[in-house]
Amino acid sequence: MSIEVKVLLFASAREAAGNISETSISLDEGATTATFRRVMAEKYPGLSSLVLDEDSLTLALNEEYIESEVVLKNGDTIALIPPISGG
Amino acid sequence: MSIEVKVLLFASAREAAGNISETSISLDEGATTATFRRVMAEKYPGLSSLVLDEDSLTLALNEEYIESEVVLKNGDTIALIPPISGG
Amino acid sequence: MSVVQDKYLIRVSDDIPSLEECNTFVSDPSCGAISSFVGITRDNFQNKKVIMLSYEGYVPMAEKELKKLCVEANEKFASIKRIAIVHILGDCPVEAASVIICASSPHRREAMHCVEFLIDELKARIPIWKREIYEDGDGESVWKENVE
Amino acid sequence: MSVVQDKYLIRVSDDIPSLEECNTFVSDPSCGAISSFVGITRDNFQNKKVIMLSYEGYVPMAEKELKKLCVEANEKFASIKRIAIVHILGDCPVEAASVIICASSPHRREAMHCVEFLIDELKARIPIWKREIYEDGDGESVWKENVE
Repeated sequence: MSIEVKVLLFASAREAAGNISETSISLDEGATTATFRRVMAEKYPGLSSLVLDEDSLTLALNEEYIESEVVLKNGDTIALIPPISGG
Repeated sequence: MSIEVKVLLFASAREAAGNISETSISLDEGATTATFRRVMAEKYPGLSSLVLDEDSLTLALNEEYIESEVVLKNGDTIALIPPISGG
Repeated sequence: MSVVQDKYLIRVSDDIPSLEECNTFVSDPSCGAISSFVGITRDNFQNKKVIMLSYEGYVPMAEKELKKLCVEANEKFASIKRIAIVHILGDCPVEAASVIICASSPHRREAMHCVEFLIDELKARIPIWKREIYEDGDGESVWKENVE
Repeated sequence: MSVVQDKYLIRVSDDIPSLEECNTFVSDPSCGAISSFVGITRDNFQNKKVIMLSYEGYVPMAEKELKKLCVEANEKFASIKRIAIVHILGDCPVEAASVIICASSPHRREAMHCVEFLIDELKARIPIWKREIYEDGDGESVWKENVE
């Protein structure tokens, strides 16, 4: 069984992935946010150093920041949040 | 010899003096701001408690606050500054 | 022709610039932050319904003291580029602006703290007086005193 | 018909209300103070000439986080009556406003400290990104990172 999650990429993360702002990926059921980071790093080599760096890149799950590892569900939306700079 | 000083009255001081906003008074040469307060209190009885209360009513001499007793000169402008409430 | 813009916009008058005008005055290409404060007439004081405030000022001295205050603020907050500080005279109905202060600086902290300093000091030392006019009774009113 | 006005005006968009509009939104007869902050594009960064900033945002999440932030600010500063907090997206040339924050309260201290809290927190946690575009070279630009 596998799940499908929607992925949103912003700013430097979007550019590092080759200017992809939205995609979706399949993950094994039971995959966590840590799994997700590894799969994204493999799929987008240009993004790997950023997406594997938990200090720099935060994830948002269904429009909420997540602080620790979470199990993903089919239909989740996960956003890559590189260091912010609003204001 | 006597000197003449211009007097400006504002807000509650103006009203206490009978709604007089500007006047001039004669003082003996060598008169100080303390003398001035006593003379004003005699001339405007309604103003006396306010003008004699140095904690409530400040004086400005030629558009500058004065902190201590000062000798007045002919032609000085002295303003009665009751408690302020700008803003 | 080179135009050197004034550093301070100061006015105590029955006709004062708007917030937008004050904001435009302080805006500068070198500044990333503009902080503003607007004092407006409140409709109540200790359960009394307030209709309006009416302001009186010792205009030349008030403007001179505001100028001094700006210079002092600029010594305390060195990066401040420009300041606008204007105060109404005469009647000021509920929700109308009595005082507008704007300050600009490259970074935000100084502009914000400068404006707080300016409004605190304005209330402590600028020779302006407000009378509060209440709804009930026959136009009862009192001269206020800043307590802070 | 009674009209209950919204407590918060929140927008992250390429078309934001003006300072005057934000100020009018927060104005209320019960309030004596409106504090505002405007972030504007500066023309320089570490000796580089900046032409403009360009903003990108995760709009639905940014607006949701701003709403949470307003609720949190109102818990911290209980007397706050209304808040406007708006952020531009897309290009923002030198001297144009990227962010406008206004808060109203009966007395001045809470409005001022609330605005300072809001801009600090906005910079710390709202998912918006700016790219700085420099004059020299072939449109060189970098994604910024808030350091505070």
